[in-house]
Amino acid sequence: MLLIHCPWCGIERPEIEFRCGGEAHIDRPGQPGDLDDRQWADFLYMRSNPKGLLAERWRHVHGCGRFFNAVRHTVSDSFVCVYKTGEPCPDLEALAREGAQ
Amino acid sequence: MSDLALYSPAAADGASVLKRSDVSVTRAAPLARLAFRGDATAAGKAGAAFGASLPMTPLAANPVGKRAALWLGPDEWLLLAAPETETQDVPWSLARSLFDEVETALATIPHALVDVSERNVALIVSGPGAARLLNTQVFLDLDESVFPVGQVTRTLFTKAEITLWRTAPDTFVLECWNSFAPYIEGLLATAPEDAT
Amino acid sequence: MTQRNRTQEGGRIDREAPVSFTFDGKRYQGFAGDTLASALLANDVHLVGRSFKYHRPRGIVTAGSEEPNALVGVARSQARHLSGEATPNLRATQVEIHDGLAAESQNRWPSLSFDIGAVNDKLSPLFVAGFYYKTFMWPKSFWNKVYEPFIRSAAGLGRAPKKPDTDTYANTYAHCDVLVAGSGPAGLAAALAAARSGARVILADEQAEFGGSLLHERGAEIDGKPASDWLAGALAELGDNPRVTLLPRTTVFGYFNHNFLALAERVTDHLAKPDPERPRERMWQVRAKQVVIASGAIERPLVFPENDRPGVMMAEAGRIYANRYGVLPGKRIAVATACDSAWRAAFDIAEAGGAIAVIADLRADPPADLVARAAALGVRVERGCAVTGVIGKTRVKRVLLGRISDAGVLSAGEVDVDCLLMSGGWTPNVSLHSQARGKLDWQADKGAFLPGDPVQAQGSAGSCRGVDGLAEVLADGARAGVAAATAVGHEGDTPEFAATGGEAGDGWWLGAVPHDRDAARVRAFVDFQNDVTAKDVKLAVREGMQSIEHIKRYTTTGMATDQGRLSNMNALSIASGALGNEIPQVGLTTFRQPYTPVTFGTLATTSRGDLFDPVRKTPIHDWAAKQGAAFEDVALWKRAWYFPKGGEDMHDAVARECRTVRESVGLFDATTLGKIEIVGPDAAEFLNRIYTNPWTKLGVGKLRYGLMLNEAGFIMDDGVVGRLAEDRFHVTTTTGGAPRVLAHMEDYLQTEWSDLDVWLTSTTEQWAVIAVQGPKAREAIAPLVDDIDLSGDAFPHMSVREGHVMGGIPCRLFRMSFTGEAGYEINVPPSRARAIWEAVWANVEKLGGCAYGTETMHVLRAEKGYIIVGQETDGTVTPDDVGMTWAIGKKKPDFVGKRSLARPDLVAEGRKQMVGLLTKDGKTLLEEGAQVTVERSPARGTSALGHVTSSYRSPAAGRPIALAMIAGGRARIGETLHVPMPDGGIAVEVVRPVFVDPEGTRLNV
Amino acid sequence: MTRFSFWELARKAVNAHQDWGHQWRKPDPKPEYDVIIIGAGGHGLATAYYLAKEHGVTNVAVLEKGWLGGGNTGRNTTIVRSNYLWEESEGLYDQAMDLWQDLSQELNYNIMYSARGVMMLAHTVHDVQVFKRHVHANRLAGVQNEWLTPEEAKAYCPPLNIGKNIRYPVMGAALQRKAGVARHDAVAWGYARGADQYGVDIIQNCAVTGIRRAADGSVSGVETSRGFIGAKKVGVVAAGHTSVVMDMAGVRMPLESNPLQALVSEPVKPCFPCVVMSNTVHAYLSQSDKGELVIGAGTDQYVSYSQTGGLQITTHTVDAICELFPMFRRMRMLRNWGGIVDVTPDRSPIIGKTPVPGLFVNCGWGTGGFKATPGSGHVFAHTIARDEPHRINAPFTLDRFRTGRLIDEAAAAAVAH
Repeated sequence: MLLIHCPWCGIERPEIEFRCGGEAHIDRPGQPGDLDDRQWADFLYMRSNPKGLLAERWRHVHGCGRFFNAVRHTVSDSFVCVYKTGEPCPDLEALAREGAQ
Repeated sequence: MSDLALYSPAAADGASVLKRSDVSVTRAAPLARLAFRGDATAAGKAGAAFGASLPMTPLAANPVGKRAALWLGPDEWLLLAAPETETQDVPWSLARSLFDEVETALATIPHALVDVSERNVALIVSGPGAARLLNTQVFLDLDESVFPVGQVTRTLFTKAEITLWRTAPDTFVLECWNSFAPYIEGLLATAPEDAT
Repeated sequence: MTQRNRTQEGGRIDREAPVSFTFDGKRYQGFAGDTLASALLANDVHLVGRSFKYHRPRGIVTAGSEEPNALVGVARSQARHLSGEATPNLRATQVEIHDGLAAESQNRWPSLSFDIGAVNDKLSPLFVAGFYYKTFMWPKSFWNKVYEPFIRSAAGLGRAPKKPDTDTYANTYAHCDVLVAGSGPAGLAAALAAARSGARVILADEQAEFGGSLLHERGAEIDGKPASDWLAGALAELGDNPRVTLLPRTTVFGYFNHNFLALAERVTDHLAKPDPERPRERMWQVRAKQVVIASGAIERPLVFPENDRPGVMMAEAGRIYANRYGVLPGKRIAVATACDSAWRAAFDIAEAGGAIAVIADLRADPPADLVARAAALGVRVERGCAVTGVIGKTRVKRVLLGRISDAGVLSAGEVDVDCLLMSGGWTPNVSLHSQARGKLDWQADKGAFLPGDPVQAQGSAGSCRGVDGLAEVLADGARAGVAAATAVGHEGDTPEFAATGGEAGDGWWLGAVPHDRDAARVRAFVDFQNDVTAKDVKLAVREGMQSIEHIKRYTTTGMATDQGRLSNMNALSIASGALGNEIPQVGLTTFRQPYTPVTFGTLATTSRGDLFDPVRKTPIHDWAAKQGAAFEDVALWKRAWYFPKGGEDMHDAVARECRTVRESVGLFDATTLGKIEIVGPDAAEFLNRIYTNPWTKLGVGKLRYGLMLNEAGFIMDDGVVGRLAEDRFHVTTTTGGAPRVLAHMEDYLQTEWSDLDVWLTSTTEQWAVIAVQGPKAREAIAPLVDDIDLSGDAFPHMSVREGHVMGGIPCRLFRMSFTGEAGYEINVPPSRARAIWEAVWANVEKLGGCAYGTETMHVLRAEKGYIIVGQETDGTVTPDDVGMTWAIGKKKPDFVGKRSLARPDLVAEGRKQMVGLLTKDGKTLLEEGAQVTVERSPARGTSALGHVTSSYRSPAAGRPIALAMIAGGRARIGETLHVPMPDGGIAVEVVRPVFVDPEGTRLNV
Repeated sequence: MTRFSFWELARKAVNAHQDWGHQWRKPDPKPEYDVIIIGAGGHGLATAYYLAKEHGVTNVAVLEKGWLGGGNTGRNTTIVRSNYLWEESEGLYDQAMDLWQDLSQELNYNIMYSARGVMMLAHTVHDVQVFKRHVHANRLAGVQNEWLTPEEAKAYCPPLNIGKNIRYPVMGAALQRKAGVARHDAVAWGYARGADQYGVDIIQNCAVTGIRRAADGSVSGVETSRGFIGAKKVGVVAAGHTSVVMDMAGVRMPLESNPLQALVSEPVKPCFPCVVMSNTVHAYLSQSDKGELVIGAGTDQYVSYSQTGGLQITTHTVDAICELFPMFRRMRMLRNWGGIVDVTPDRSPIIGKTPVPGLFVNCGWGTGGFKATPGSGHVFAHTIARDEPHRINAPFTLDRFRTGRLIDEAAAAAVAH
């Protein structure tokens, strides 16, 4: 069971208090009607699913209730950082280089 | 028992869920409860109107006499109030008047205030064995250095969501939705003796 | 009741406390402090079980949890054995005896000494590794009927319990600074060091007593005291520290992500008369800031022919039995070893009164001091000498010796013994380190894998990381304990322990031992329990298995209940030899949890019966139960299903309830519907985006049916929404959908539309909901309503008012209908719901009304053609499919799911559409889920046009009615289709999906 | 290559089994093949086998970064059934079901297909509706499936608790009698041996690191840890690692890879005759020929390639097993392990062509791929050999996520009301 730092509560809590919301930074298009079917399918379904660092959404559903984002390594399952919803995605490649050192 | 003026044991039959030498679990009498949502400005005004300021620190509670404001999230607080004279009825009129006062004070400031007096019930878990008893189903570190008096949080009680508030070194108040209470009480009442 | 192998004195057993138990029905005596294994050995019982595949007689091999052979079924009493309540497959080496305990051997019939299954041993030339993949294929039908039942009955070990388990299990969540796994000298030193620095410590050990090897060290001293005295002092110190939790009989069985560990504590099995209030076992779920693994090392068997005979035992186990339990493993003992430690075992046993017939060391030059000591004791020593065979089927009688020379192995004669102790050296126990995802480093000079750099916040200490010798191990433990405490911010000096004795033991052997026997005929066992021999491992390699995982799976080595704790390194070594590869290249199989088997009940902890999942009941539940209602499970809720009267079955009850609602009035508990209060200046805009419907123009005090799609354009939920104020809506959801809908809304609100000033609060349990439906609904509630004008003009259909009932109880009164009749839903405080319900009920009864349940609700709505999400819809259905384009706000630029509705397949011709079906004969009730086709008797593989979603006997229509999803259904209205059933097709007419009051006039009474 | 039989076994026993040869070769990769299959799991090996046997395409390499059959093939709970709801699924899984019946004989390798029946328990009115819909749909399609009352279910599976006093009483069950279990490793080994006999090169410890494309965009081969290997057709059958491999060709996939756990108990004498599944309480259970209770647990909620999962997933399953079968509370968990399952949005696989000419993909089997192994290999071989899908896998395109023509087995069981 993962131990997850909630940036809103400022504490670490067990995974059971959280729901994973899948890949982060897949923003819903402002004008969905402007997208063709392929673009819309990309938004709805296509995921990077990387073996490595992944920015993903979590919600502290049985805590403060807030969504936030986290960067996690999908092989080690260790978290690299967490940040609040709305903040930009960190440079994953730079983080990966740091992690490798 | 809770060291707070806010909570008193319910008088009803069966209010005592568990009574052991080192821990007891008791159903608390009903309260007025309001869910408040809004930003810091709104919360500031709401606290003034409510009579207990809404804490801005995560996981903090601010009990003032028979009222308390609990931080549940960065834009979410639970406001609790007991009537001046003890009653076993849900204090709708108190909830209504508090609701009106807060609404009036906030007037045009965006916020949400919802009466949830009936939604929750509270259990008072008290005694030197309280933390150990709770730890049979609650996965939080309840050591006082980690979870000090005054800390409040939503969390899980195995398969039920609760709000857990440490009101004294040996006393916790556990709030849950009404229909989950029998489950929580059942697990507390059947916790083995040697867990407490 | 003699204990003929019991020593005169010594050991940690309580000789004043005799304990009586049975094995295979025969009564034996041991002492308090004995394990079942030590007590059986005290009574000279070595033969305790039969192996898995060949049913070979087997004896006790070890003194710990790594035991592969001595697996028994254990019950608290013989009676419980007979009633099928025994626990199978327990290791006799871990079972503590108590008065009355009844143990049975396993995998034998009719008896342990005469076992029919032993015929498999005769067939062993055929039953080699993987033989079953090559045969049992002809004739084909025999597999299921003959071969598989035969194989199944021969396999398995013990018998599963037959009766439900009446014992209870418990759980505890815990946090600590330092968790120490293992309480041998390394673990104790680590725990002492960490505790002295002020850290919160948990010390867990799978054994009944803390101390590990200190429990059987003879002659060792620590800080000038005998090891056992020092141990007692150390435990007292730890026990007095309130920040230390001591957990004996507790196995750290799993090491998970982020330093989460799971422990299984055996609480009462060792007690003759346990307190019924206490659980049988308890799971500890621990989040540790740091972990010190001090899991020791496990002695490795030697792989020589017939090494599996009862009486062949690990050398250290022999020493433990002698020193700790006061039991001699035999009267006349041979020792086969490649490691110094077995010599010390021999010396200790000799001192305890055992006769050591010979020490045969595979090494040409064992240490001179050991040889001298043996000489002093008058023990025969053979250097460069292997045991090449064992005579004796159910107990060792003789061992064959062979001298290793350049010319091969030459016979060195036989020795008469009743016990053979063996040691191939020690395998560091790296299981937990590996579970924690730490890598392993191969140390060629030690012939062992040692823990590499840890990945999590953990370290290893003592012999599990190859440190040997008591003084060194204590120092290593102290170092690890301080390091762990320091890492979490506690300062402390590293304690120093002065120790003598418990010397390091050098020497090891990996793989098969050379011999002079016919290699093709003799069997030298690698994995005892699964009967895997050195030949099997070589066969697997010969057949092309290259990876150790393939070899393991093909031969089943390491897959027995001991998880290969004794066998893995030998199997790996033999495989590496056969493959011509170095051991690290062949690889090591992954260590996985659990460390040792864990009781299902312990994993399930307190989840059982009504506490398995919360049982959510409404305030009306008890009233309904008293009326004899049947209930159905909907999500976690219990809902009243129907209210049978005087022997009615469900159909009769539902028919009566339906008629009553349409003719007068019915009372329905709708409390379980989800409720969300949506408040804020942007509330209407939020609803515009979440629901298909438009909300901006909905007036205060008005209701609207809301339809919710997922982003893929499919219906996910529905409900009635009331506008209480410009900025306040009362939203309802389906019962099962409530949590999902709230999560869906929060997701969009927080992550996509954080600019909206609106907040969501669940009010499901703030309101109990009493639905009153039927032409006399107003009459039924009017006397109770304080301050709301109920007249049709003041309070028309699809309106909501806030007010009071019964003299000041606040309520939200909805005028709405899910039945097609005029009706109300009274939202009231749950604390008063029962009283209000009963007051309404009194009126309803007077008016000739009834209470009704979910089944009648379903019939009434189906008569009106209202959908149930999850019944008419199944996650693939669009609003147009169910004829609800009217619920879509055409002018809205966007809402969740809108874009998806324009995808090619969602606008394609021929989608399934909701229609009504009437059976042509007017009598037959269709089955829900039945398929619909054009043909009366379609050929196999015919595509269905669709299926029946709802089907009921409709009292109002006077016939059965059905709703169905049919391809191009709306264009088929008037057509005759068929519902093919096993006994023939049923002709149905496609009709509009509304069977009662199509104009809706009854709603506006 | 030696044919397996009892007589051969007896004959080899005379010389103490010294004369058995390799079940498959250990070839070095050739510079070029007609077809490269990435992934030597059951599906990949079956694909190679049927390419050779049915289509005469024998110049085939199967590349495996670890050891063959070491992924989900060797980590699943071995359940085989075909009583799916939608026509497309029925076609796919029932073809596989037909192939299972004779697979031991076909491969001359005893894969121990055990038609002991798979029973799916209904605990709610909604379950009953859903399962009966399956039964009716299956009957029309000619797929075996039948409805049992609680008493009939108990007769078929005596340990079942059909008491009314349990948390979720059993209201009935759907039973597919010819469904069952098979020996998972043997399936991989049998196909490997079979493909090898046709000349297919199975190359283990050979990781694919890149997919090379020609100027026209089509596939020209793969970069591997053992150098470049050319091929004009490449089939990706990499289960949980599909996204990673497809990314090498610049193709984004509608997949997420989640840990899926399973566990076995210690072995006991036969006590559980069939396979039981329960979606409401999240449990499935059978007993292996060896005597272990084999239990499937759930997936973790997050993407992970770690092949380990959370304890809470295991305990959630085991408590459900104990609730349904309270006599098993004293049984003990012997081993727990994890696989990586690639899950599509509609929980149905993707089998077919990709936007890259010459690149084919077979993935997205989620938690249920084992049961389809023979059928999946069969239709994927057809797709690669003919460069067009077989009738059976034609609906399982990648393009369905654009058009919305989903095959949603999970949604069909959705709970509401």
